[in-house]
Amino acid sequence: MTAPMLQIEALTKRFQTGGGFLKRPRAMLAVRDVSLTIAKGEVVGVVGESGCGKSTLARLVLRLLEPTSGRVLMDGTDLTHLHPSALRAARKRMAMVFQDPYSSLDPRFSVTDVLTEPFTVQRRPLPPGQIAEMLTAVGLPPEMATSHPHQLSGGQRQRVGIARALALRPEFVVLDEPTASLDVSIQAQIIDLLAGLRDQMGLTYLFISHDLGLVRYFCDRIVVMYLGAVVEVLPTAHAKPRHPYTRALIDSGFAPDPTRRRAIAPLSGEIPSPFDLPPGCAFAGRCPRASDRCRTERPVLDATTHPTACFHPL
Amino acid sequence: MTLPAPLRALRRPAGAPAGLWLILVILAAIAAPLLTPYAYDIQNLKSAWQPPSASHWLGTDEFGRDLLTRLIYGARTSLSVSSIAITISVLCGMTLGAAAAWFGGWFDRAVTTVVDLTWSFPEILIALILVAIIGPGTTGTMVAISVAYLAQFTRLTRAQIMTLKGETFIEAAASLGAGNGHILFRHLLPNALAPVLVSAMLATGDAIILEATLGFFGLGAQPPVPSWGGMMSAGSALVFKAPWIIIFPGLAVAITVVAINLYGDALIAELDIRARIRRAV
Amino acid sequence: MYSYLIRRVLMLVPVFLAVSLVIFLILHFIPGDPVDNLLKVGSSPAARAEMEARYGLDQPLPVQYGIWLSRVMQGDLGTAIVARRPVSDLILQALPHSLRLGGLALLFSSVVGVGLGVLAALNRDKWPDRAIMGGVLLGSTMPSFWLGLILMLIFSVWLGWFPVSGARSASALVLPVLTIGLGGTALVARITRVAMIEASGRDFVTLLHAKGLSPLRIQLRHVLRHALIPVVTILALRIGWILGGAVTVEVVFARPGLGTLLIKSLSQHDYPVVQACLLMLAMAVMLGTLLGDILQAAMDPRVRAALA
Amino acid sequence: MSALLELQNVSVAIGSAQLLDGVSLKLERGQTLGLVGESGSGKSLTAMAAMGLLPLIGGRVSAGSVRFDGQDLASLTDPQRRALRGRRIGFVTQNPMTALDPVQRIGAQIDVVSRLHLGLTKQAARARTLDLLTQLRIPEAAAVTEAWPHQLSGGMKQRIVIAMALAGDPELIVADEPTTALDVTVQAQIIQILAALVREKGVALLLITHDMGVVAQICDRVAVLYAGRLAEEGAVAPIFSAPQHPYTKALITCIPQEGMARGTLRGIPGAVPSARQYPSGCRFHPRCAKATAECAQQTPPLIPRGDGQAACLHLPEPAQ
Amino acid sequence: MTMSIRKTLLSASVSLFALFAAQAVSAQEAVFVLNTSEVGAPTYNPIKANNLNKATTLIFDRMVSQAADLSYHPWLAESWEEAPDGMSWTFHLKPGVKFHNGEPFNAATIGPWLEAFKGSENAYMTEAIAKVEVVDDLTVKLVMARPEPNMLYNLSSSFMSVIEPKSYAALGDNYGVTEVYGTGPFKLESFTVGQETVLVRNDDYTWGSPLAKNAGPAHIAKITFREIAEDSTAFLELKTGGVDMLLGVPADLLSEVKKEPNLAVLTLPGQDVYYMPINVTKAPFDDIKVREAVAKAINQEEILASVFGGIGSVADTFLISALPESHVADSAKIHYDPARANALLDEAGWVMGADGVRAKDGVPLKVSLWTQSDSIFRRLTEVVQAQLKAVGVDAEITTFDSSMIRDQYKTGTQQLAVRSYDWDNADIVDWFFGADRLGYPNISMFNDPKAEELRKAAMTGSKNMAERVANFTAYHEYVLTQFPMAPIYQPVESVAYNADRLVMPEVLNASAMGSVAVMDMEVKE
Repeated sequence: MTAPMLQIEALTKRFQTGGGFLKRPRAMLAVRDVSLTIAKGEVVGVVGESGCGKSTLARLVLRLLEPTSGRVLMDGTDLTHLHPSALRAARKRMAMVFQDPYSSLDPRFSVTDVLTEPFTVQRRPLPPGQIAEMLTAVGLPPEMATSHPHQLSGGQRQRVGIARALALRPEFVVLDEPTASLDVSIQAQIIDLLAGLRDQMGLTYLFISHDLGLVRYFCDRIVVMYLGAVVEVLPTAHAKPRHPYTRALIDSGFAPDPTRRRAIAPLSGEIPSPFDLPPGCAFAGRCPRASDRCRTERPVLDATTHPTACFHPL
Repeated sequence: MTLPAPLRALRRPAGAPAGLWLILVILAAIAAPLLTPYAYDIQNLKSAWQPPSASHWLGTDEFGRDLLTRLIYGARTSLSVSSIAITISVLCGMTLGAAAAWFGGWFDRAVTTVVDLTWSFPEILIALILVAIIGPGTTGTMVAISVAYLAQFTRLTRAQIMTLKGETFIEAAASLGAGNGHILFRHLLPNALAPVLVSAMLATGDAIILEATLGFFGLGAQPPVPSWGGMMSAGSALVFKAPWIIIFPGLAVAITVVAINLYGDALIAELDIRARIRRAV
Repeated sequence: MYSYLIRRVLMLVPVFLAVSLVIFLILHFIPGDPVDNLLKVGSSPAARAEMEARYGLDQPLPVQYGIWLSRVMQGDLGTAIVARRPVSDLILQALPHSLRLGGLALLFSSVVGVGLGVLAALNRDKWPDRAIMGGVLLGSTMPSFWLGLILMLIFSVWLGWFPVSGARSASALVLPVLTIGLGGTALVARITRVAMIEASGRDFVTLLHAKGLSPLRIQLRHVLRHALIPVVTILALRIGWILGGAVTVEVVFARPGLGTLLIKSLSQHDYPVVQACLLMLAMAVMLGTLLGDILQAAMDPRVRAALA
Repeated sequence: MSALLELQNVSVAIGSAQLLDGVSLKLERGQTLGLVGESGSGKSLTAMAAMGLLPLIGGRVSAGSVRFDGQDLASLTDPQRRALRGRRIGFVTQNPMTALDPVQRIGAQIDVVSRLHLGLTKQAARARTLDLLTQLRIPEAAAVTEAWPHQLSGGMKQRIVIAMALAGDPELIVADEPTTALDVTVQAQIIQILAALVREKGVALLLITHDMGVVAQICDRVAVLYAGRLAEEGAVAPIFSAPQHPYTKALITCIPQEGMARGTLRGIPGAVPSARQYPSGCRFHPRCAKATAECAQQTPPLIPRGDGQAACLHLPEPAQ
Repeated sequence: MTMSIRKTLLSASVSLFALFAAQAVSAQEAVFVLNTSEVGAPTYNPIKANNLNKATTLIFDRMVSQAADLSYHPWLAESWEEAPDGMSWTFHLKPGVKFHNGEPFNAATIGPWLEAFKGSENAYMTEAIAKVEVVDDLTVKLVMARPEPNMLYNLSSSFMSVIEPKSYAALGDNYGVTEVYGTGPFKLESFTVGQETVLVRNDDYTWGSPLAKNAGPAHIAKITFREIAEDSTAFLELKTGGVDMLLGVPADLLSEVKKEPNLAVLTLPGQDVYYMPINVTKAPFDDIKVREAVAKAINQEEILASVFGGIGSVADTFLISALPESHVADSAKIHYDPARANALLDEAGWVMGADGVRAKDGVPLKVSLWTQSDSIFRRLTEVVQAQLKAVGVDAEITTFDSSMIRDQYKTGTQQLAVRSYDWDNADIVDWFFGADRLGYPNISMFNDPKAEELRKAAMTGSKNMAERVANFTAYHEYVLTQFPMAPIYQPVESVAYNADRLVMPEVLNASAMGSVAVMDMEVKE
C-alpha cells in the first residue's frame, strides 16, 4: 500500500436543532469519532442506512461542513484548519459527485456554463477544446454543450456532474450515492464510467452508498456505519462480515436469482432516533446477539486488520 | 429557437388578451398626446358634466375636460408611479432579503420579525402613514407604495434564497471552491430573480389599486395632473350626478389589474414557477 | 401544548415592544405640531411651553416613550389632543363598530370564499371553476372605495334597499361588509381552491380512493380539512388586514370605526389617538398571528408535535 | 374459472399521450405477479388501471379491458367500482411517508375500511384493526391506533398501509413499489410481510417493483414493461434462467451480484425514452445490442414462449 | 375538531348579530346632518372652542338674539341699556330660567361666566369689559374699560352662549365633551366626536327667543346631529330618507336637491366668503403689482356660474355684503380684469413665454396654490389654477387635509391659497390681517403700518356703532387696496330638508339656522 492520500482523524459532527425562544435545543451526533485512512488509488466504500451519517461524513471530508472536532489531512495538510484562500486552492485536488442529478446542476446554466464554472472559480483559463474533451470523456456528445439541464435525462445529467467534478483533474473524488436516483440500467452505466475514469486518471474514490451489493462490487475496502459511528471496516470487498449489522445488511438484499431463494429473516425493530441514542451499542436493540453488556457499554473498533466494533463478533 | 417566456405567455389563452390590453394601455400612456385632440388640463366650464357622446366618448368631468383624454394621461401617472414604486421596492427588498438569508443569525431574525409584522399590516395603512410623513404628491405616493410592498419582496427573496441554499448545485459550487460572492451573484440571485420579478409584476397591479386609493384620499398626484385615483376621488363627490366620471377610471383600474394578474398567471405557468411563488407567500 | 401556548404568548412581548417603539417613533416624524392646533395664535412661548408640558411633549423622546409605554400598560392611552378626551373613550366608541364590520366581513369572506373555493376545486378547469375564479379575480381588482361607491349607487340610491351611510341600523352594515368581504372572498377562494387541488393530489388521497370512499366524502371530509389549514392560517394572519382594509370603506360609508378615527386623527396630528389606533391594529395583527398559530396547531398534529 | 385480475390489451392515455400500449396480464388467485420496469415504463399506470383509479390522475383506459374476477371494470358503475376497492382489492402505495392522512389518527384510518365495506360497528371495526395490527407484528397495537402518522417510522407506516389494504379482507393486493422509499433492512421486513400474506392468507399480489432481486425471491410470475409496452411475461424461474427478451436479460445483468468481477457491470447504453418521444418500431431498439434495421420499423408482436410471452423480433428458438 | 370549529363559528355569528340591535325611529325624532365645515368640532364648550357646530345653539341660549335683518332682540336678557358714553351696559335678566342641571340662571351667573373668558380662545369677546356689578338678582351692570359698540353682536354670538358656571368649573376640560349644561331647549344626551350628537328636548323650557313663535318646549323630542364628511354622501342620505335635513348644502348640489320632489330648500343669508389669500412676503407677491394682477385674474362671475351654479353672489370685498362695512369705494373693490392683470404683470417685468407661462430673468412665474381636500375646495382651486394660467401664472396645487392645512399655514411657506371664512362681523378683517396674528390666521403675512393704525382705530377707537362702522370701512378699504387677498365668492346658506318629514316655520326671523328655527319646526306624524 502506498502513502495515505487522506487521513480522517476522530471526526465528529454535532448538529443542534430546534433551539429557539424558551425552547430547549436538541443535539445529535451525526458523525461520531470516525477515523479512516485512504491510500492513493484506493476505492473506499461507506455503506449504511439513512441517517447513519455517511453523507455528513462525505461533506466533512471536503469541508463543506465544519467538523465539531477531529481533522482531515490530505497529503499531510490539515484541511480542517486551512484558511479560506488556501482551502480554495486545495479544492482543486478534490471533488464531489452528488446524489441528485436533478438539483445538482443550476437550472439556468448550460452544460458549457456548468463545465466552465470550475475554471472560473479557480481563476484558471479554460483550455480550448476542453469542454468537448470533457464531454467525450464522460460519454456525452460534444453537441450537448449548449443544452440546459432540463433537456437532459438523469443519466446524462449525472455524466455532466461527473465531468464537472473531474474538470480540474482532481486526485480525490467523493461520490455521494451517485446512482441512487437513477434506474438500474443507468446505474450500471455510471458505475462503469466511474470505474473507467478511475483507471484512466488514477483517481482515489470515497464511495458513499446504501447499497451494499453495489459497494461490494465497486470498492476495495468498505466502511459500515450505523448511527454516526463506524461499526466495521471490511478489509476487502468480499471479506466475511464480523459485525451482526453488516450481516443483516447483506441478508436484507435480494439476489436476482430464483434458484437461490431463501427465507427472508429481516431485522426486527427500528433504527433508534439519533437524538436519543441508547447508552450502549447503538445496534443492541435490534441485534439478535445482544447481551446485557451491549446495552450498557459502547463497543469500539478493535485494532485488527478487520476492525469491528462489537462485543460478540461473528 | 424558443421564444422568451414573456412572449410565450402571450400565446396562452388568457395571456393573450391580457397582454394585449397591457401593451395597449402602455402604448396609449406613452403616445397620449398623439391620441386625443383634447388637452388634459384645459378647462371648458361650459361643457362640464357631459355624459358620454360622440365628441367626448367617455363624457367630460366637472371642468369640461375630456374624460378619455384624462384617462389616458391618468394611465401615465398611475402606471409610472406604481411601476417605479415597485421597482424601488424590489431593489430594496431583494437586497434586504438576500442579506437576511445570506448572513442569517440575529440580522436575519430581526429582519424577519419586522418584515413579517409589517407584512401582516395592511399596505394602505402603511402608505397612509408614510404619506402623512412625507407629504402628498407623486413622490410621496411612490415612496409610500414602495415601502408598503418592501416586506413582500424581502420575504419572497429571502424565502427563495433559503430554498435555493438547500439545493445541491450550491453545494456543488462550494465544493469547487466557489466563494460567497460567486454563489450569491452567479447562482442564488439569478435563480431567485424570476419569481421575484413575476411577483413584482403582480404587485404592480396591487400598487395601481393602492395608488388609486391614495388618490381617492387626495394624497396622490396633485391637479391638474390626472391619475386614476384622483379622477375617482373627484367623481366620488358627485357619483349620482355624473357617474361616468367615477365609473370609467374604476373600470380602467379593474381591467388593467385583471390583465396584469392574468398575464402574470400565464407567465408563471410558462416559467413553471408556481410552486416557488406559492411556497414563499 | 400548554408550554407552547405560554411560550407563544410570551413571544409577543418583545414583538409588542418593538411595534410600540416603531409606532411611537413614526409619529414623531410626521410634520406639524399638534400643539399649534391648540394654541391661540400669538400665544406666548410660556403658554406654549405649558401646553407642551401638559402633554409631555417637552421631554426627550426616550422619556416620552417610557412614559407613554408605562401608561399604555396601565390601560391609559392618554388624552386626545384635538378631540380633548381620553383616547380610550374614543377607541371604545370606535372599536365595536370596527369589530362588527371586520368580524362580519371576515365571516362573509370565509364562508363565501371557502364555499366558492371548494366549488371551483371540485370543478377544476371546467366552466364553474373558470367562472368563479374569473369573478373572484375581478372582485379583488376593484378598488374598495370604488366598489363601495358603486354598490352604494346601485343598492342605496337606485334600489333604495340599504341606508347610504352611517351605522344606525343593522342594514347599514350590509354594503360595507360586502365591499370589504368581496376582496377577502377572493383571497380565501383562491387559497381554498389551490389548497384543495394541492391536497387532492397528495398520496393519501389516492389511498382514500383506493379504500373505496366516495369522492365527495373524500373531498369534504378529508381534502377540505387539509385545505382549511392554510386558509385558516392566512385568514388569521390577515385579520389586521381586514380591519385595516376597512379604513377606506369606513370613510366611504361614513361609518364610525377605528379606520375613520385613524384617518381623522392622522390628518389632525392627534398623536395619542393615532398611536392608540395603530396599537390596536398592531395588537389585532399580533393576536391574529397568535390565533393562526394556535388554530394551526389545533388542526394539525404535526405542527403540535413540532412545537412540543 | 376466470383469472382474478386480467388486463386484456390495455392501453392507457393521459390527455393525448398514449402512455401504456396494449398490455395484457393475468394474475391467478393466490399468486404473486411481479411487474418490473424502469421509471416511465408504465408500471404505476398499470396499477392505477387495475384499481380503476386512472381518472384521479386524469387518465383513462383508451383500449382493451381490465377485468377483475371476470367483470370488466369499465362496465361497472362508480359505486360498484368503489365497492371493489378496499373490499376485494387492497392497495399499497409507494411512499408510506405520505400515504396516511396526517391529521387523522391511525386507528380511524384503518377502521373506516371495515366499517364501510364489512358494515362493522365502530367497536367491531376497532377490534378488527387491533387484530390486524397484531398479525402484522406491530407492538402495542392499541397505542398505535391512537397515534398520529407523523409519530411512526416509515416501516411502521407501511405496515399500517398494508393493514388498511387488508382491512376489507381482499382477494387481491396491488402493491406499487412498496419498499422503494424505505431503508434496506426495513425493505426486507415489508417484502417478508407481503410474501407471508400470499402464503398464509391466499391473497393474490400484484407487486410493482424495479428490483429484479425482489421478483426473483418472491414472485411466481413476472411481467417486464419497457416504455409502455410489455417486453416479456412468464414464470419467474425460466425468465431468470433464460430471458427471451434482450431487455429482460440486460435488466438482470445490471444488478451487481455476489462474486461479480469489477468491470463486468456495463448497464444498458442510452436512456429510458420519455413518453413524448418513443422510438418507432421496437421501443428498445436504440439501446439493444441485437437491434437490426428491421427493429426500428416493425413493432414486434407478443409471441408465446414457454408458458409466457415475449415481444422481440429476434427471439431465440424455444428451448426443448 | 370539526365539530368544535362549527360550534365556534356558530356562536361567533350569533353573538355578532346580537351586537346590532336596530334603533327604532319614532315620530318626533329628527336626524340632521351638520355642515361639513363643522365636522369634527371637538367640544361644546363655547368659551374654549374655535369651531362650534349647530347643535351648540340648541344646548345654550344667549343673552341677545339677532334677527334676519341683523337687528338685536331680547332673549335671556329681557332688556338692556347702554350708557351714553358707552362705558357701561345694564342687562335685565329673564326670571325663572334654569340650567339643565337645575341651577338657576340669574345675575350671579354672569360674573363667573364672563370671568371664564380670561385667557381663553375667545377672550377678545369680553376684553372691553372691566368688571361685572350685580345690581339685583336679575340685573347686572357691565362696566367697560373702553366703549365696545360690538357688545350686542358678541352677546348674540354662539361663542357667548351662556354656560352654567358651577359645572363649568367642576368639569374642567370635560365640560362640553362628556357633559354640558346650558339653558337651551335641548339637553346633550350623547356626543361622539366626528360621528354624532344626540340631543333630547328640555321639557322645562319656556324662555325661547321672541323671534320664534314657540317659546318652548320644542316640538321635536329628540334630534340627532350626524357628522358626514362627504357632501355627496350626506345628500344621498337625505335623498334616500336616511336623514331629515342637511344644515349645509353646497351650491353644486342644490340643482340635484331641487330635482327631488320630496326635498325642499331653505335659503338663508350666507356668512361665508371664499377668497384667495396672497402671501405678501413671498416673491413675487412682495410686488404689489403682481398681487393686484393675480387678484384681478380671478374671474368671479365664471366661478359663480360654473362652480356654484349661479347660486349666491360674487365677492368683491373681504366682508359679506350684508355688513355695512363692506360698502367701500368702488375703486377699492376687486373685480375680474384680465387686461389690467396682464398689463400689470408686463409692467412688473414678467414676460409671457411661448408655453403660456410668464418669466422674468429666465425664472418662470411658478407659484404654489394651497387648498384643502374638501371636494368643493378642490374644484374651486382647479378653476382658479386655470384662470391664473390664463394670465401666464403657473400655479401648482397642493392639497392638505382641512384640519392639517392650518399647521401648514403656520410655516408661512405658502404663496397663494384658496380658503373661506364664516363670520358676520367686520372684526374679521382684524382677525385675518392684523399684524399681531402673522402666520395664522394672518396667512397673508400682511403687516402694514398704515393698516395697523386704521385697525387700532377700528378695533378700540370707536365710541358707538356708527363710528365703528366708519372706522372699519376705512380699514377694510385700505386693506383691499394692498391686495393681500382676492375675494371670490359669497354663498348663501342653503338648508335642504325632507318636506315629507319636516314642517318648517313659515317665516324664519333669524340670521342663521339655529334655535329659533328648530323651536318652530315640527316632524310630520
